[in-house]
This record gives sequence, structure tokens and C-alpha cells, in this order.
Amino acid sequence: MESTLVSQGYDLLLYGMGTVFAFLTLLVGITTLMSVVVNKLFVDVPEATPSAVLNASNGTAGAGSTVEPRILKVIQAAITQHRSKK
Amino acid sequence: MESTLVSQGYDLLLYGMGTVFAFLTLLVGITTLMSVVVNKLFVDVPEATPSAVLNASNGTAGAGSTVEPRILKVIQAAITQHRSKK
Amino acid sequence: MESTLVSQGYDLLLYGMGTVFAFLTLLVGITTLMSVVVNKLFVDVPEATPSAVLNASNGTAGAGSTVEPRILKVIQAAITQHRSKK
Amino acid sequence: MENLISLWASSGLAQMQSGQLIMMLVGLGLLFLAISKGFEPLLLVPIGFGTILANIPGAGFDAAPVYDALGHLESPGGLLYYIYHAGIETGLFPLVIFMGVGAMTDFGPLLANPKTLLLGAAAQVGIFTTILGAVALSHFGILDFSIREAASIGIIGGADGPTAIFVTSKLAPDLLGAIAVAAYSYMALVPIIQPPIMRALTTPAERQIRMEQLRPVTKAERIVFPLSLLVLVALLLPDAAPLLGMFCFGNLMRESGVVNRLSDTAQNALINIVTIFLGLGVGSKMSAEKFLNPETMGILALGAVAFCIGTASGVLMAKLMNSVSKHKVNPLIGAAGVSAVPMAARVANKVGLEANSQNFLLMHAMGPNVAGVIGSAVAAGVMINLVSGM
Amino acid sequence: MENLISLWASSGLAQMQSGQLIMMLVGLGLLFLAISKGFEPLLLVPIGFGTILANIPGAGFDAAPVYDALGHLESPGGLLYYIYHAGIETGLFPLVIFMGVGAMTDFGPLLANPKTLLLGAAAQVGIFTTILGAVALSHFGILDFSIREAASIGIIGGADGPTAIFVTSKLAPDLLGAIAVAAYSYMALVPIIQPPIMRALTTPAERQIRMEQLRPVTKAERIVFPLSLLVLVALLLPDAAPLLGMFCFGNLMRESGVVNRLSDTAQNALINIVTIFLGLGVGSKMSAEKFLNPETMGILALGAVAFCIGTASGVLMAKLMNSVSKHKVNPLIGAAGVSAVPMAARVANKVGLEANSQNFLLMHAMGPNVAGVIGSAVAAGVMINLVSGM
Amino acid sequence: MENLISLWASSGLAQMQSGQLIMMLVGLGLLFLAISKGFEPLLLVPIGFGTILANIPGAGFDAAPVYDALGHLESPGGLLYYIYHAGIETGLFPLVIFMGVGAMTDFGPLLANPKTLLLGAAAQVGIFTTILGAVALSHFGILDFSIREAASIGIIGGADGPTAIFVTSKLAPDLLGAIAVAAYSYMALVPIIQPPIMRALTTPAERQIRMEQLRPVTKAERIVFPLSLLVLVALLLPDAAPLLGMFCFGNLMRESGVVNRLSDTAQNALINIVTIFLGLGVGSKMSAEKFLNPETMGILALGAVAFCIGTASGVLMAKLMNSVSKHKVNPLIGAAGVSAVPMAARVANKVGLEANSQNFLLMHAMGPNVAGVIGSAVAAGVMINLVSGM
Ligand code: NA
Ligand code: NA
Ligand code: NA
Repeated sequence: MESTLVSQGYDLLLYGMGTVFAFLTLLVGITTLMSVVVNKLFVDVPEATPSAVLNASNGTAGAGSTVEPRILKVIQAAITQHRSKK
Repeated sequence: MESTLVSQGYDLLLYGMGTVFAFLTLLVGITTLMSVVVNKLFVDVPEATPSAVLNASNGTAGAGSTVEPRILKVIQAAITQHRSKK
Repeated sequence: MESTLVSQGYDLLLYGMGTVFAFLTLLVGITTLMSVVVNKLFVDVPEATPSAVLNASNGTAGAGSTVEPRILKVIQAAITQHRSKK
Repeated sequence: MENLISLWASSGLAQMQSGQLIMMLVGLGLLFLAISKGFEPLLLVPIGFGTILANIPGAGFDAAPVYDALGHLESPGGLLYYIYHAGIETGLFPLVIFMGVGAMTDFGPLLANPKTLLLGAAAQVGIFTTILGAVALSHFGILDFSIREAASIGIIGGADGPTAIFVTSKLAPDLLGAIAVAAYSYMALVPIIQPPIMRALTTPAERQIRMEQLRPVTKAERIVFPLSLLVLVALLLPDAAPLLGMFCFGNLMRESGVVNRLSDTAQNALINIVTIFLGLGVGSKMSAEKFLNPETMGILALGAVAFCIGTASGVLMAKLMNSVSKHKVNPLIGAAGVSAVPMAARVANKVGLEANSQNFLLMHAMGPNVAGVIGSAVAAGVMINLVSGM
Repeated sequence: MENLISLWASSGLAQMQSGQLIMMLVGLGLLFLAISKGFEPLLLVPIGFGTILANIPGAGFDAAPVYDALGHLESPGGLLYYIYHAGIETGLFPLVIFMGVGAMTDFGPLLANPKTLLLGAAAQVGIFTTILGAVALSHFGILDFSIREAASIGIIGGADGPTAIFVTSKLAPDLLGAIAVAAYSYMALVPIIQPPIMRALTTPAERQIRMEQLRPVTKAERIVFPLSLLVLVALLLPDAAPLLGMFCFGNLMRESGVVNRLSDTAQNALINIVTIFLGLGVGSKMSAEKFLNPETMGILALGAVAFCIGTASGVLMAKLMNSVSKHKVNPLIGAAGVSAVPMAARVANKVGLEANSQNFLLMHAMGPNVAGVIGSAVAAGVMINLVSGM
Repeated sequence: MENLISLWASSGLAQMQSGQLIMMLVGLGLLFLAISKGFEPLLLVPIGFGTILANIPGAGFDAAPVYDALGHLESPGGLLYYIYHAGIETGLFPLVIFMGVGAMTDFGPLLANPKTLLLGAAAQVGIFTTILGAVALSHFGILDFSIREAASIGIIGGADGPTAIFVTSKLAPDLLGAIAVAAYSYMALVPIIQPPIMRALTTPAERQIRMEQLRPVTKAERIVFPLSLLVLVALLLPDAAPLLGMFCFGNLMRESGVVNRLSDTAQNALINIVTIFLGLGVGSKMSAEKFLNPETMGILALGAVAFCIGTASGVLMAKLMNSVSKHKVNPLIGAAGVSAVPMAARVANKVGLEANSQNFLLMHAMGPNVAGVIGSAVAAGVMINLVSGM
């Protein structure tokens, strides 16, 4: 059945790659359409993309990003208090 | 058996509500008694209730409350050090 | 079979304690050898042992040790900024 | 060509049944409510998403594993199958969540004013009158509910998600999807459902009643309380012991102060992990045949009734207490007895501030609020016991 | 004396077979690569350690539990046995990891420039040509792979660990060790494998192409995108729904902003726990009879080919797109289409900076990079569907 | 009326047996020790609470699930049933805890002074002489212990909770409750048990011996040590490989520095989750018939003996080492060889400071302290091997 095996391989290449391209091409269209529709429906403040992406590319960002604002607030308070004591 | 179903419903109402009231009324008594006994046995510094409750009503409080004392201590140290350098 | 039970106990004491001593004595040798070999192969900056151990003896150190350097850095920055504003 | 046919035949479009499509829209609707309207998102996001996943034709999220004659796995089950059977059918997930809720609960206000426990008892009237309603609908042939189903519907009125899921998974697992959705949706709707009822049943003067400041509560009381509650449950109502036992365990970890590591994990990593899986698992019960039927409409209607009656009976109980006691309570805090922690307590505070902008009821409402959790867990225990014997 | 013999007979030295010894060295080698060379340590440390544990003669890490005739446990199974059967054979661990990866993924750059999805599609050519290679090796009698095995080998080219493990555990569990090791090793080698191919296929002028700054993406787009992708998968490709469904679920938790507790846990405690166990469980498949054979050499060679072809086809696709569109893309970002997030995107950035020190491609490369994750999950779905029917 | 009878009949009061009542008091006593006296609260709070839960009559925490003839679940099991069978009977929970303990352990002081390993070996004498004691009690007909039970009792002297639970769950699961309670209680009593023995066996001059400062240890040594230990275990003592393997894995994650995410999770969320469930599961074995009998008294007495002998033999070994070596060790640190990390090391430091207020032994005592963990894991492996063949 080796010939069958080879033909199975070709089938996988053909239908597999075909599906991948068809699906992602469709997704390009859907995504573009979705963005247009959504941005018409909701007027929304855009987020700053770069910092968000840097976050994503850094595995341990999750914990850090939840702690830092709190720390900054505490420090702000500490400094204000410190200054007022002088 | 529809009549049985209705009577089952009444039974649930009667015995269910009865048990709930009996149990919680008993708990009022037990709790009051417990507070008196416990506060006689242990003389203990009361905690400030309001802040504790605010904590409880805030889902993410858990993490925060473990971090803050440490942060405050570090800041205290940083400020002391900073002041001593002047 | 009580005599068997007692002899089983003696066997455990003999072979058990023997194995424990043999294994850990061997480990003393292996560890000493390993340290010599490893420290010849890799020239490496030694870590400060005491603080690391204090950490280990404190159950909650895990979280602490990941947070503190970040906090210290933030505080350093806050103090520098504060100083420069004067 | 065969492969193309196979691919098409296995596509969602070719296999989709109308029921599945509608259920996927229901799932999207739940996500909309959760994300855009803020309806209890911690549960409704996973439930909504789980609903969509469970209804994807051919994806097998809900498939059982297949074993061959020798017991070897031939094809593994789907994610939602494993979650449901390991965590929900066994009751483990609601119990672990109850432990975490216990570790987040502060009994201080309740300990400072224990008689507010009665408000938490009164609000459970909603549960039992709703059962009567479900039974009546069945009696008149309008809908068809067994007593087990009626009891599960009633527990929606407990306004406590894990309790509702625990009871329903034991008494009427087929209704799990509808009942969980109703319970969490109405909990989110508390700020809309409760205020009109509260205003209708109280006079402006009653709404302005100022309550005396709560006494401080000692650490020792806080530690002994969950143990007292546990012992009382053990002696009188063992059927409520799984829920209340884990609740007290969580609270003891919190208050004892000696196992903060464990308490933090119970309140954070552990409850979050279980919440994700509980929500997905509930979603797996949101199939068209179990959700798209007149009974679901009935469940939603009866659930709303349960919340209204619970609110009303809490308020009325507070007025009754005022008529016999000289320490007046503001009847608005009676509405917090339905639980829906901490939403109902905030609603009581808000309606109180409308009547008098200096009258802060939040702390006072936390007492009946957590009492309502105990009350509905007791009701759950009684119902499981009685219904199993019917 | 008998006891001494029993102790000696049960010692590792007396029972050790040469295969086990070699596999323990393989495990140490993986640990060396992970710790000293930084090869994907999050997975290779547990896999390497699991390899050593699984090959300790007589330690029983891999032993099945034994039950007596009445179903009582006579002797419990080993740790790795339970991990493998509960988490890997069922597919649960890769799915939970995919949820966590979804919660860590930022689709912003992809949404700003959706046509980079095509680069993520093109790079999957590596998967399918590698299948052809494996089939050819089998056809010419050099090695012996079934079509299920060939498909599992191909998925190495997806450059996505959990996807490779998910597919292999379904189609060819005996190859799990070799394929997981190959997948993670080559992902770590991306900075070495890709640049020469990228330079060979592009001119200096192409490498200096500046791309226009990405438009800002709104929160609403970010929320609707995972739902759109989910619906499309549900309608067209249910076989890819387990992987992509969990991926979209994690991403929706992240972007919705209303369940940050759950999203944080999915990105941290939960994914870390599962990663530890997934790695150990993969290690349990690293036995001498399954790993020390010519097929493993073939798998490693074919995996390298898959990465190279994937890289090349991503770059060539970008050049093709430039030839028909007026919005030029820098062809270097095509190489990021293999996924290996975020390593491949960083490589594109680095090679870009070599050509022009002011040309920052990182953000632009993140689009095809995450598109590659979607692409290989789609490929996985198609293959599982087609191969199961063959 | 029937319902009233049913409610009463199902109440705890009606069903309570005296044994259950006493066990609930035992549970409350454990909670008192844990919370008020600080006895190893991380384990004794869950064990104490689990004891109460398991003994609530009619609550079914310990009930097995019931399946119908077709294998469908008729009634789910109780929480403690699932915890015990999934996590303790299989040995999984102690192993995961050992991984976490490994990730928290610093081998630095041991690496700086490897001969302190011998102190960790000597202190295990307590384990084996206690076995002899248990066997003797059985021989003279005072109590009735099998060799499997005697071995489990001995392991209390290892002063290491997870090791004791692992061994006992394999050799004598019925004694699990008593042995776990004894092990953790005596670990908490180390500051009371050890000092008199330490003072009795040493002269003031010996207690004042100053040890040379520990040399700094390199990162490479720290990384290679757990691997060396693992290889040695694999070659010589595979029966100790489950415990020591996971211990080394945790330590390697810690020291490698490349998987801090995983190491943090192993030390925090994961070990906390497993500790909660391990404690509850041990509590499920605290039933009256298994705990309220003369054997438990014997176990408690023998456990105390084991701690005393272990302490003494650690101190005497240190004195023996001083008689043959010119690098003197302070014999107080020998007592830390029982493990009970880090309590025993602190006790050594405290007794040392009493003799000379400038003599800080903490760092020096950490070496034998962690050596004691290795020592008792080795002893556990030997015993499981030998006893299984007896
Ligand atoms: Na309630
Ligand atoms: Na990919
Ligand atoms: Na020990």
C-alpha cells in the first residue's frame, strides 16, 4: 500500500494547505469587515498599541502589571507625606 | 398524583421555612452567647471593623492586603535612608 | 510468628540504618568531588549565602523575593525623581 | 474529492441544526450581558463561552470517552465532558468555590448585630413560595415540573450561585443550564429588581432610620464563630454540612490568621481556576433540547418571582422586628437578606442614601447579606434531605 | 542476607538496561540545553527531568495502578502514569495551556494589519511538505512511518508546542517524546535556523523596507475579534474548535476587561501548574524503545526541514504580496509566520535592524507571528479530520 | 409529620455516636493547638477541620459514589472521599508537596559543609529504633502492630510530614490519621522536646564551639547538586526516587534560574492548593474506630520516643565526628539532623545563643536540617522496599 501512503500524503498537502489558505483568507475579510462595522457602532478610545504588545511579548508581565499601579500610588502617597513633613 | 405534588410543595414550604427560621433563630442565640463567653475569656484588642468589611466587599483584596505592609515597610526604610543622607 | 516479627524489626534496623549511612556517606564524597570539579569547570561569581538561607527559612519568601527587587527599583526611581525636583 | 466531501461533511455549516445555532446566539447574548452590561461577568463569561463551545456541531466538546473491550482508551472525551463529570456532577467545584467565598467573607457586621440573621432567614421565603409556584404550574398542566425540579427552581431565590449549582446538580441536572443562567442573571439585576419593591414597602421615615454604629468585634469572636456554626450544623442539619462546612473552613482559614498562605490561595488562584471550569462546565448543559423549551421560560419567570418575594419578605421581616424591639433597624437592609453578596448590600446603601444623604447603611446591610448565604445553604440542605425522601 | 540481596537486586545499578542509561543521559542533555543554552526552559526543564525519572529502573514512575478483583486498589500507579493519562491522553493539558496562551496574546498588531494573516497561512506549507517528506522516506523503505505518524511529524513545523502535543497525543502517542523534543528544540533554535534563510531569499533593499506605523486598535475590535474567529471556526472547521476555542476563550477573558482575576490566573498559576505537569508527562514517553531508534533521527531531520520550509514560504509569500499590493510589507516579517511566539518576531526585528538600524519591525512581525498560531491550529484541525478518515 | 420525623431522623443529634462526638472534639483540639498554640497550622488546621467534617453523622463527606449497573452515577461521593482516593491513596499529594518543598530549599549551607550530611543520617536512628519498639510492644502482647504498621510508626521520627504520609499511605493506610497527627504535633513540639536532650548530652564548652564561617557556594554547584543526588538515587535506591526525584526537581527549578515562573508557582499556588486538600484528606482517616484505640496511644508514645532518639543520635554523631576530625562542629547542630525544617535549626541556634550570645548557629544548622530531609526520604525508600518483600 505504499502508493496509497504517498497519495494520502498528497491529499493532506492539497486539502490541508487549501483549507488553511481558504480559512485564513476568509478571516482576513471577516476581520477587516468586523473592524469597520465595530468601529462604526462603538465610538471608542483607542488604546496605545505598542506598550500592550511589549507586555504580551514578556511572559511574566501578568503579575507585574497588577502590582505596579498600586505600588506607584503608595509611593506617591509616601512622597507627599514626606514632603509635607518638612 | 398532581395532588401529591402540590402537597409535597406545601410540605417543603412548611418544613423548609420552619427549619430555616428555627436554625437561624437558634444561631442568633448561640452567636450572642458565644460573643459574651469568648469576650469574657479572651481580653483582646478589637479590630477596626469598617476597613475589614470594605476589604471583603472587594474581590481582589486578598493579594493587595498581603503586599501592602511589606511595601510600606520598604518605603519607610527608603525614606529614612533618604533623610539620613541629606 | 512473633519471633519473626522481632527479627524483621532487627533486619529493618540493620539494613535500613546501613543503607542510610552508606548512601549519605557516599553523598558526602560525591558532593565534595562535585563541588571541586564544578568550580574548576565554571568560574562563577559566588552568591551571598546568608541572605539566601534566611529566605529559605521563611515560608513565604517565594513571593517576597520576586517582588522586592522591583519595588526597590521603583522606589529608587521615585527618590531620584523627587530629589531632582527640588 | 472524497476528502473534500469529508471536509465539507464535517464542517459546522453542514451539520448545524437550528437548535445549535440558536444556542450559540444565546451564548453570545450571555457574553454581551456579561461584558457590555456587567452582568456577573466572572461566571457569565465562562458560561456564555461554554454554551457556544458545547453547541459547535462536530467539535465534540461534550463527547464521552470511548474505551475498547480491554479498557484501553480508544478516543478521549471532550474538555467539557471531563469538566462536568469531574467537577460538577460530583459537587466538588461548588464546594471549593464555597470555601473560597468563606475565605473572602467578613462576618464582623453579623457578629456585631446577630439578630440580622433573622433577615437572612426571612428572605428565604422566596425560595419556598417559588417552589409552590412551580408546583402550581405543574398542577394546572401549564408546565411540567417534578418536585425535584421545583425545588431546584426555588433555589434561584437563594441568590447564591454555587448553592444553586450544588442543589441543581444533585436534584435536576438537566435544568442546570437554565437555573445557573437565571440565578446569575437575576443577581446581576438586583439593582433593578430590588429598589421598587423596597420603596413600595417602606415609608420615607422608615428609610431614614439611622442605625447605631456597629460595635467592634474581637478576633476571638471571629475565630469561634465559624466553629460554632459548624458544630450547630453538624448537630442539627448534616445535609447542609457540605456547603456550610466548606464555607466555615474557608472563613476559619481567613480569621485564624495562622494560615494566610492557604487563605490567600483559596481566595485567589484556587477559586479562579475552579470558577473558569465551573462556568465552562455549566455551559456544557446549555444544549438546545434542554434549554429551548417552555420550561426555561417558566424557570426564568419563577426565578424573577423568587427574587421579588425574597426581597419583600426581608423588608417586611425588618418591619416586624421593629414592631417588637426598641433597637430599630432600617427596613432597607432586610432586602440584603437575599444574599447576592455584595450587590444587595450596596443596593440597600444606595436606596438609603436617596432617602437621607448622610445615612450610610453599607456596613449594616453586610450582616443580613452574609446571613442570606447561610440561610440559603440551610434551605439547600433541608430541600436535598426532604426531596430525596419524597 | 536475603535482605541485602533484595536491596541489591532492587537497586538501579543491578536493574539498569543500557537503553535506560542512554535515555537518562538524553534527559541530562535536555536539561543542559534548557539551563545552560536557554532552550525553551519552561518546557525542556520538566521534559528533561521527566525523561530521567521515567527511566529510573524500578522506580515505577510510569507504573499502572493494580486493582484486585473487587476493584480495590492494590498498588497505586506512578506519578507520571497519572499525569500522562489524566492530562495528555485526554488532551486536557494542551487545551488549558492554549487558554493561557490566548490570555497572553495581543491581537492588536494583527487587527491593525489583517492581511498579515496570509503570512501565517503561508508558513504552514512547512507542515504539509514535511508530511510528504515523511511519506517519501516510508515509500522508499528508508524509515517506517504511517500516515498518522507522518502528520504528527509535520506538525513540528507549526512551531507551536501545545498544538504539536495535542495532535501527536491523538494521532501517534508513541512519537510524543521525540516530537515534543523536536518542536521545542527547534523553537529555541529559531534565531539560528531562520536568519540565513531570510537573508538568502531577500535583497538588502527588501530588508530595508519601512512599514507604515500601525493604526491604533479599539477595545471593541479586540473583544469582537476572538468571537468572530470562534464563530468562523464553529461554522467551517469544528475539528479545530478545541484548540482555537480555548485560545479565543483565553483571549476574550483578557480583552473583555471584566474578568481580570480569571485572566491573571489563566496566564499565571494555572498555566504554570499545567506546564510543569505537561512537561513531566511528555517525559514519561521518553523511553528507550520509543526514542532510541532510527525514526527519531528521521523526526529530528524532518522537523528541521519543516522549520526551514515554513520560514522560506513565509518570506516568499510576503514577496508575492508585495508584487500585487501597493502597501509594501517587509518580507522579513513573513518568517515570523511560523509562530514560535515571540522568538520569531524578535528574529525578524533583529535581521531588520541589521539592514537598517532605524527599522523597527517588532510590532509588524507580531501580526504574522500570532497568525501562525491560528494557522497551525487550523492545520491541526484539518489533519485530525482527514487522517482519522483515511 | 413524616417529614418532621425524617428531618429529625436525619439530624446529627439523632444519629451521633459517641465515637463521632469524641472525634469532633479531637478535631477541635487540633484546631486549638494549631491556632492558639501555633502547632504547624498549615497542616493541622486542615487536618483538624477535616476530622470534624469526616465525623459529622449523615453528612457523607466520606461516602463512596454509587453507580448503577450501566455505570451511570447514581449518587456522587463526598468531598473527602474524592480527595483521599485521588490524592493520598495514589501518593500524588505528598509528591507534589515534596516538589514545592524542594523549590523552597536552599542547599547552600549543606554544599558549603557536606559532612553535615552525616548528622542527617545519624538522626534517622530514631526511625529504626522506634520500629524495634513497636515490634517489641507487639511481641510482648501489649499492643498489636504488624511490621508494616511498625515501619509507618517509625517514620514519625523522620520529622518530615509528607514523607510520613507517603510511607503510611502505602504501608498502613488505616494508621494515617494517627501518624500524621503525631508527626506534625511533634514537629511543632521540637522547641520543647529537643533542648533538654541537647543540654544533657553536651558540656557547656561543647555548646560554645564556634564554627568557621561557611564558604560561599557558586550557582553551578547549586544546579549540579540536585542532579547528582538524583543520579545517585537512580543508581542505588530507586525506591526513594519518587520522593527524592520530586524534591530534586523542585530544587532544580529553583536553582536553575531559568524557570522562575514555575518555581514560584510550585512554592506558592500549587503547594498551597495541595496542602489544603492533603490536610482535609488526612482528616478523612480520623474516624473513631481507627483513632480511638490503644494503638493510637502507642503511636503517640513511640513517636515521642522516635524524636528523642533522633535528636540524641544527631548530637552524639556530632561529638563522634569531633573526636576524629580537626574541623570541630558544634554538637548542637546535630539535633537539627531530624529535619523538622526550619524549626530544629532555629532550636539549635537558640540553645547555642544561650551558651554564648555571640555564637550564631542558624546557618550551620541548616546543613544537617536539610540533610535530615534527604535522610528520612532514603529511610522511607529502604523501608518500602524491605517491608514489601517481608
Ligand atoms: Na441567600
Ligand atoms: Na504556527
Ligand atoms: Na528527617
